[in-house]
Amino acid sequence: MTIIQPLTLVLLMPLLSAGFLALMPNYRVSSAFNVLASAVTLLSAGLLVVRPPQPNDYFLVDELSVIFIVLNTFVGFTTSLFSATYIGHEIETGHLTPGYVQFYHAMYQLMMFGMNVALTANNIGLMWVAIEMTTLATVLIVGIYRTHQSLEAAWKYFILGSVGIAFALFGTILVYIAAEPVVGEGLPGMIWTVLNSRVAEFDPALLNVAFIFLLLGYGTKVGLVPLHAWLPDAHAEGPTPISAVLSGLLLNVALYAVLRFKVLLAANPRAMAPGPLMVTMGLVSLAFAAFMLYRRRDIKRLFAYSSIEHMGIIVFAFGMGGPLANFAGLLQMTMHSLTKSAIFFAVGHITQIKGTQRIGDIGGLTATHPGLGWGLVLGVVAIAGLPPLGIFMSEFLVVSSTFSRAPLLAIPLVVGLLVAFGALMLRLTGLAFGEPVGTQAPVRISYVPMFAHLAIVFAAGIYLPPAVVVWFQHVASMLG
Amino acid sequence: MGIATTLPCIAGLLALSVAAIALASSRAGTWVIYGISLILSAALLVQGAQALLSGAETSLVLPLGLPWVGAHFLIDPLAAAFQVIVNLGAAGASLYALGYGRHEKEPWRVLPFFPLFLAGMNLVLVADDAFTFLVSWEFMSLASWALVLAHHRDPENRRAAFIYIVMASAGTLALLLAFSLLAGEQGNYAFNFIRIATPGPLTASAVLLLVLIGAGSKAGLVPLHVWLPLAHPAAPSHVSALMSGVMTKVAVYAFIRIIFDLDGLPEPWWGLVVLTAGAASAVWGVLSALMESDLKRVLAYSTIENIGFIFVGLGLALAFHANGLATAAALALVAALLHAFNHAIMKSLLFFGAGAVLTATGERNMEHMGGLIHRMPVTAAAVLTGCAALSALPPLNGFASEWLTLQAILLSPQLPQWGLKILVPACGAMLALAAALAAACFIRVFGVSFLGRPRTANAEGAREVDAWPQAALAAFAFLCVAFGAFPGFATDALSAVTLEFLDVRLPPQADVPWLALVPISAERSSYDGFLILVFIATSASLAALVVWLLGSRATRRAPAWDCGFPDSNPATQYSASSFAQPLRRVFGTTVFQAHDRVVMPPPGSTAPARITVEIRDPVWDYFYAPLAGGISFVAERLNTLQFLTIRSYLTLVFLTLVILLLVVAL
Amino acid sequence: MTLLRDLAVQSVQMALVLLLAPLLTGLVRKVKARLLRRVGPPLIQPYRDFRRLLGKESIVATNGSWLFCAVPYLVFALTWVAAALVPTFATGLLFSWSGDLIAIVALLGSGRFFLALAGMDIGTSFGGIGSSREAMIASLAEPAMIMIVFSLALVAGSTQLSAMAVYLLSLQEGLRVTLAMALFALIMVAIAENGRIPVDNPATHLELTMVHEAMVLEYSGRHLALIELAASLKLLLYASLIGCVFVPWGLAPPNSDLRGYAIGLLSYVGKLAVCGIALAAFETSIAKMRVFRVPAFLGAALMLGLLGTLLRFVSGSF
Amino acid sequence: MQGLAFDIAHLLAGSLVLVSFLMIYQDRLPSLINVFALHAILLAASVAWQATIQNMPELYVTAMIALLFKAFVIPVSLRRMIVQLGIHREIDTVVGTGLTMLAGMALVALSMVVMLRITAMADPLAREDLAFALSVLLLGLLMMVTRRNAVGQVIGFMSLENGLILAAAGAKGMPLVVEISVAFSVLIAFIVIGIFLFRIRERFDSVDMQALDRFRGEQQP
Repeated sequence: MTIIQPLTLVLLMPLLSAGFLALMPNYRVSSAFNVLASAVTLLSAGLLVVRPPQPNDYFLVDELSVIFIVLNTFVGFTTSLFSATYIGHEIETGHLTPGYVQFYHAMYQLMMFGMNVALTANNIGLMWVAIEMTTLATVLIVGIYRTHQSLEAAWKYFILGSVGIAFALFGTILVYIAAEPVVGEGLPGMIWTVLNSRVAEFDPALLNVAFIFLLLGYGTKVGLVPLHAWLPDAHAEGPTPISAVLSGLLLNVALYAVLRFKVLLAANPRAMAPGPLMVTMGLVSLAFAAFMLYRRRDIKRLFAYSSIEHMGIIVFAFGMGGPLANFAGLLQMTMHSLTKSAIFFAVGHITQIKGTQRIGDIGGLTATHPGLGWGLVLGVVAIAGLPPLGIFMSEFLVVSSTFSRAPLLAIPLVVGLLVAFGALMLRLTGLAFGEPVGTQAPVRISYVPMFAHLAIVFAAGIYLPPAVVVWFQHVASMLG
Repeated sequence: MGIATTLPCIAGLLALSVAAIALASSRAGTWVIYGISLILSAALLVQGAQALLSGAETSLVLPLGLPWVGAHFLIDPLAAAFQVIVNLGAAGASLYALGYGRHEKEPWRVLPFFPLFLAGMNLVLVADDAFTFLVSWEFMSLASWALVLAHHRDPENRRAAFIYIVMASAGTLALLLAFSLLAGEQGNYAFNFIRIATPGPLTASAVLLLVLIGAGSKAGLVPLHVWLPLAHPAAPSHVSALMSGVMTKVAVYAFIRIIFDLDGLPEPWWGLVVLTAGAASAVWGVLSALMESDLKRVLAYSTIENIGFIFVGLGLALAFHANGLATAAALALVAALLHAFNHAIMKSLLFFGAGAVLTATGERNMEHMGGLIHRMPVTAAAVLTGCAALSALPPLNGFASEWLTLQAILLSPQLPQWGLKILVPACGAMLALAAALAAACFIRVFGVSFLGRPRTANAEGAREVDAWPQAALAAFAFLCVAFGAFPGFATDALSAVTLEFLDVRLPPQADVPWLALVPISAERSSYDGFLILVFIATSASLAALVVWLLGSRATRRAPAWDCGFPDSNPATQYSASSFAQPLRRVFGTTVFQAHDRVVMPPPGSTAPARITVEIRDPVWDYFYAPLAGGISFVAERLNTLQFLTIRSYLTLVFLTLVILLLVVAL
Repeated sequence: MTLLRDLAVQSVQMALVLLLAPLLTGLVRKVKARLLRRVGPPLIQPYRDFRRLLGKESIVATNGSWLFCAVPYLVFALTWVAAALVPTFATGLLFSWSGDLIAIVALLGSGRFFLALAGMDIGTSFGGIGSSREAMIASLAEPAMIMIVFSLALVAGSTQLSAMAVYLLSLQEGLRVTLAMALFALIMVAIAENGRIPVDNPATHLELTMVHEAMVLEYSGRHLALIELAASLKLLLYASLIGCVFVPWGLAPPNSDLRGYAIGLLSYVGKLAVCGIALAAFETSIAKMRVFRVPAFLGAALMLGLLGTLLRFVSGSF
Repeated sequence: MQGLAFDIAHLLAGSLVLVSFLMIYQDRLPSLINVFALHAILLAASVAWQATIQNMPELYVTAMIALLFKAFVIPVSLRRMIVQLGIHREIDTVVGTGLTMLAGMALVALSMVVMLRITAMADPLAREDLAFALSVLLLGLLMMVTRRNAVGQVIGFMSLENGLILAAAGAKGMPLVVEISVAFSVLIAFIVIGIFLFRIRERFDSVDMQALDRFRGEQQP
C-alpha cells in the first residue's frame, strides 16, 4: 500500500493545480504547469489500470470507468499541449488578456477534476455534483471571449445545461426513492455497487420515470437531438481547446452516466427496456445532424454537428446492445474522442491562420500548409468512417450487426451515415483542396497532439491489441 | 510461393508510399518510386501467373483487422487470374510513368498515392474475410480519390472526386450489407465460414442485388456510372489507365467472388437481371462515348461499354449455372474473364496514348487535335492498334473475347426459361450494336485526333513523347496482337477458374491443331486468330508484290483533290462532333435529347456562324439531380432549427419531456 | 494426298474469287445499261480499268500519311481473306475452319474500319462525309448481319459456313420462316454493305449523298485499282454467301471427285449470274433514298434478323 | 399524529404548487419576485416540516438555506437589479397568462397521473410529495418557456429547483450530499447568473433575451 493512491492523485492533482493556476499570473509558466499537471494525472490514471483500488462508498474504479478515465486523462493531456501553443497565439494577438488566461487554466483543471470525479464516483449523488461542476466550469470558459456570440452561446449552454442538470437530479432522487424501501435509508441507496446488486427488487415503474429524467438530463450533455441546441454554439464560440475537450471528453462523461443508468434499468426485468428509447434518440440525432451538416458556414459548428452525429451512432449502438454492438459502441466512442479532438487541434490552428471560422474564407490548405491540410484530410476521412482508420471498424460492426438483427433499423442508419459522409467530404474538398483562399497569418503550429491521435486511430483501424480487445469485450458483456 | 511471397510485395508497395512522402519533392523521386513499383508489380504479375497455371491455393491468417476474426488471405485461381490482370496494368502504368511522371507539376500529390493504390487493389484480390476485403476495397477507393485530386485546382476535378468518393462509399455500404447478410447473426466474417453456410434463396437474392449495386457502382454499370466519366479522366493519365483498365476489373472480381463463390447456387432470374444491366451498359456507354469529344472521357465511356460486355458474359454464366449447364457456364465465364483481361490491356494502351497526346499537345479535346500521326508515329501506331482491338476487329484480342461471348450467347437455346431464351439473343443484338458503334467511335477517335490536318497550333507543334512511354505503348500494342493471335493460351490458363467454381473446363485449346480456338466442337465453331493474321499478312504482301512487279511505282505528292475545290483552312475538315452528327441524329435525339443549335450572324456581320451541340444525360437528370435536390431541400428546411431562440429550444426540451412522460404514464 | 487436294481446292477458290469478282461487277453494269437501253461497257471493262489504273502513277495528297498508302493493300487483303473463307463451289475447304461466319463479318468490318480512316486521313470535308456516313450505316448493318448469323446458326447449330451449307443441303428443316426472314435481311444488308442503290450510288461523284465514293475520293492509280478490286470482291462475297447458304445445291462435298467439283463450279457461276442480274434489275427499278432514310431501311433488316432469331424458338424445339 | 403530519405536509406542498401557479399568473417582474419569495418561504416551511416528521435535523439546514437565499437575498438583489435596469415596468410574458394557466393545469394533471400511478407501493407521504414536486418542476419549466426576460427565466429556473428540493426533502433519509449539492448548485447558479446579467447589461443595456437572440449562432450581425 503506497502512501498516495493513484486514485487520489487522479482526483487531487487537477484540483490542487486548479487552485495554483488561479493564482499564477504568468501565462507561460501556467500553461507549462497545466501540461505538467495533466501529464501527472495521465500517469496516475495509467497506474489505475495496473492497480485498480477497492470500491468504497464514494469511489469505484471498474473496467468500464477505467476506459473512460484513461481516455479522459489522455485527451486532457494532449489538449493541454495544444492549448499551450494556442493560448500563446491568443495572447500575442490580444484576443485574450493574461487575466483571462489565468482564469482559463484554472477552469481547465477544474473541469478535468470534475470529469475525473464523475468517472470514478461510486455514488449517484456525487456523480451528479461532479457533472454539474464540469458544466459550470465549461460555461465560464465558453463565455471567455465576451463577444456577443460567445455570450449568447454560453448563456444558452448555461440555461439548457442547468435544466438538464435539474432533470438529472430529479431522476437521481427518484432512483433513491425507488431504492430506499429495498436497501434502507441513507447512503446505501445511492451507491452504484449496492444498487446494481439489488436493483431487481426495485419498483420498476419508478425506475422508468427516473430513467426518462436521467436520459433527458444527461442526454442534454451528450448532445442528443432535440436537446442538442447548446452544443454547436458552445463548440463554435469557445476557445478551440475547449471545443476539443467538449467533443472529446465532456460528451463521453455524460454518456458514461447514461450507460450506468441504462445498465441499472436493464438489470430490472420488470422495468421497461431502455434499448428502444436510446435507439430512437440515436437515430434521430444521427439523421438530424447529418442533414444539418450541409448548411454549415462555420467550420467549428460543422464538426460540432458531426459530434452530434457520432453521439447518435454511439447511443444507437449501446441501445441495440449485445456483445457486437456494445463493443462497436465503445470502440466508436474511443475513436471519436481521439479523432474529433485531433480535428479540432487542426481547426484551431487553421482558424488562427485564416483569422476566421467561415468555411467560405478557408481553402486550399494542402497547398499552403501541407502538414495541417493533410492532417485535416486524414482526420475528416477518419471521422467520415473510411478505412483503414479506427471508426471504420466500429461502423462496420454497428451496421453489420444491426442489419443481420433488425434490417429495418439498418436502413435509416446507413442513409444517415451516407448523407453525413457526403456533407463532410463536400466541405473537406473545399477546405483542403483548390486554389488557396484567405489570409496567411504566421502561426506556431503544434503537430504532435494531432498526429499522435491520428496515429493511434490509424493503428487501431488495422490492429487492436488483444489486451484491449479482451478488456472491451468484458465491458461489452457487462453492458449487456 | 503464393500468398507467402505476395503479401511481402504488397507490404513493399505500402512501404514505398511512405518512402514517397520523403522522396516526392526530390528529383530522383519519380525514378525511384515508379521504378520500384514496376519491379514489385512485375514480381506480383509473375507470382499471379504461376499461381494461376499451377492452380494451387495458398492461404494465410494474420492477427490483424477484426480481432476475433483476424485478417484472412487466400490466393486461388480466381484471385490469381485477377492478380495477373491487375499487375499487368500496374507494371505497364509504372513503366509508362517513368517518363510521363516527370511532366507532373506537383509530384508529391501523385507519388505517395500511386503505390498505395496498387497495394489496395492487390489486397482486395487476396482478402479472404469480409472486413479485410472491405478495408482494402475502400482503401483502394481512397487512394484513387487522392489521385483524382492530384490536379485539385481545377474545380471540375474536385467535383469529380467528390462524386466519386460518395458513390464509392455508397457501394461499399451496399457490399457491407451484403456481407452482413452472408455472415449472419453471429458475424462469421471469414469467407471460409461463409462458404460453408448456404444462405436461403431470399437472402441470396438480396445479396445479389446489393452486390450488383456495390460492385456495379465501382465497375460503372448503368445507371451507377455517372462518376466514372468524371473521375477517370481527371486523374493523371497513367492513373486513368489503372482506374479504367484495372480498378473496374477489381469490381468484376468482387462480383465473381461474392456471387459465384460465396452466395450459394444462383436462381435462374439472376442471369436475367445481370444480362440486362450488362447489355444496357454496353449500348449506353458506347453511345455516350460517341457524343463526347474529350478524348479521355471518350475512353472512360468506352470502359462502361466493355464492362457491359463482361457483365453480359457473367449473366450468361449465371443463367447457365443456375440450370446446371456447366460447360456453357464455363464458356460464358471464360469469355467474361478473357474480355476483362483483354480490356485491361487495350484500355491501358489507349489511356497511355491519350496521356502521350496530352503531354505533346496539352489538349484533351479532340476538336483541337489532328494530324498527330505525322508528328507522333509510334504513339499513332500503338493507338491505332488499340482502337482496332477495342473495335473488336480480327485478328486482335478484342475480337477473340467478343467472339467467345457470341458463341456463349448461341448456346442460349439450351436454357429452359422462356424469358432467358428470348432475352439472350436480344442481348446479343445489343452487343452487336454496341460493337459496331464502338468501331464507329474509334474511327472517330483516331481519325479526328491523329489523322487529317492539325486544327490548332498545339497540335501543329506536337512532339513525340520520350522512350519510356513509347516502350509501354509498344509493349501493350504487342500484347493486343499476341493475345489476338493466340487466345487459346489465355483461355487454357483461365479454365483453372472454371474448374474452381463449375467443376468443368473448356476442352484444352493447346491440343487443337494450328492453335485455333474451339470452345465446344470443331464442327460447331472455331476461330484461329493466328492463321487469319498470317493470311492477311501474306495476301497483303502478295498484293503489294504483284503491284510492285506489274504496276507503276511512281508516286507523286500533290495538294488534295477534294472534288476540285480544296480549302486550305483546316477548320473545313470533319470535326469530332460533325463526324458523330449522323449517329447523333439516329440514336442521340431520343436517348440524350441531343440537338444542334446553329447561331447565324446577321447579314453583313463578319462574325462566324456557330453551331453548338446540346446533350443531356437522362440518368443524371432524372435520378441524381432530384436526389441531390431532395437532400438540399431537407437540409434547408431543417436548417431553421439552428437559429431558434433559447426559449424555443427550452420548449423543445419541455415537449420531449412531456411526451416521454405521457409514454410512461399511459 | 487429301491434304494436297484440299490445298489445291483452297487455292483454286482463292484464285477463282479474284478472277470472277470484276466479271460480276462488269455483268451488273452491263445488264443495268441494257435495261436502260444503253449499250454499256463490255463485260471485261473492269479488268481493263484495273490494268489501266495499275499502270498510272498514284497521286497522294501532301499531308497523306503512311496509313493512307497502306490501307488499299490492307483492305484488299482483308476482303480477299474473307472471300476465301466462303465456300463458293466446294465445302470443307482446308482453312474454312480458321474463321466462321462471325469472323467473316468482322473481317469485312475491319476492312471498312481502315477505309473510313483513310477517308479521314487527308483531312478534306468529302472524306469526312464519307467516313461518318459509312460509320452510321455500318453501325446498323453489322448488328443486322450478326442477327442473321444468329438465326442461321440457331437453325444449323453451327456458325461454320460449310457446316451450315451441309446442314441445309440435307434439308431436314424444310422451308422455314426464319430462313426467309434471314434471306431478306441478308439481301438488305448486302445492298447496304456494297453501297448499291438505294443506299448508295457507286456510279456518281460530286453528289452530297455519296458514301463509299466520297471515302475513296483521294485515291488514284494502283491504290484505287486495289480498292475497286476489293469492292467487287465484297460484292462477289455477298453473292456467294447468299448462294452457299440459301441455295447450297451443287456445292461439291468434301473430298468428292473432279465431276463433283465441275458441277459445283458451274452451279456457282450460275448462281453468281442470277445474283448479278437480279441486282441490276433491282437497282434500275428503284430510286436512291435520302441518307437519313437509310437507318430505317437497315433498322428493318435488324428487326427482321432479330425476329427470325426469336421465331426460331417459337417454331420447333432445338 | 401520522394523519396530521400527512395533512400538514400535504397542505404545504399543495400550496407550493398553488404559488407556482401564482407565479405563472404574474406578468410584471416586481410582483413576480415577491411571489417567488413567498414560494421560497413555503418551500422552507415544508422542508422544515419534513425535518420534524422525519426527525432529520440536517433538513433544517436546507430549510434555512432556502429561506435565507431564495426568500431574501436573491429577491432583494434581483429587485435592485431590475430597478437599475429600469425594466420593472415591462410586461414580461410571451404567451397570454390564461393560456399558460391552462397548460399548467394540464401539466399538474400529468404529473399527478404519472406519480400517483407509479409510486403505488411507496409510502403516501413520499407519493404526495413527489407528485407535487414534479408539478412544481414542470410549472417552473413552463415559466422558463413563457418568459421573455432573463430575470423571469432565472426565477423560473429557481422555482424549478425548489421543486427538486421538495422532492429531495420528501425522499426519506436522503443523505446530506444532496442538500449540500442543491444549495451549492443554487449558489453557483446564482453567481453565474449574476455574472451573466452583469455582462449582458454591459453589452446590451438590457436583459431582454431578444437582445441576445440577435446574436444567435452563425448569423452575421
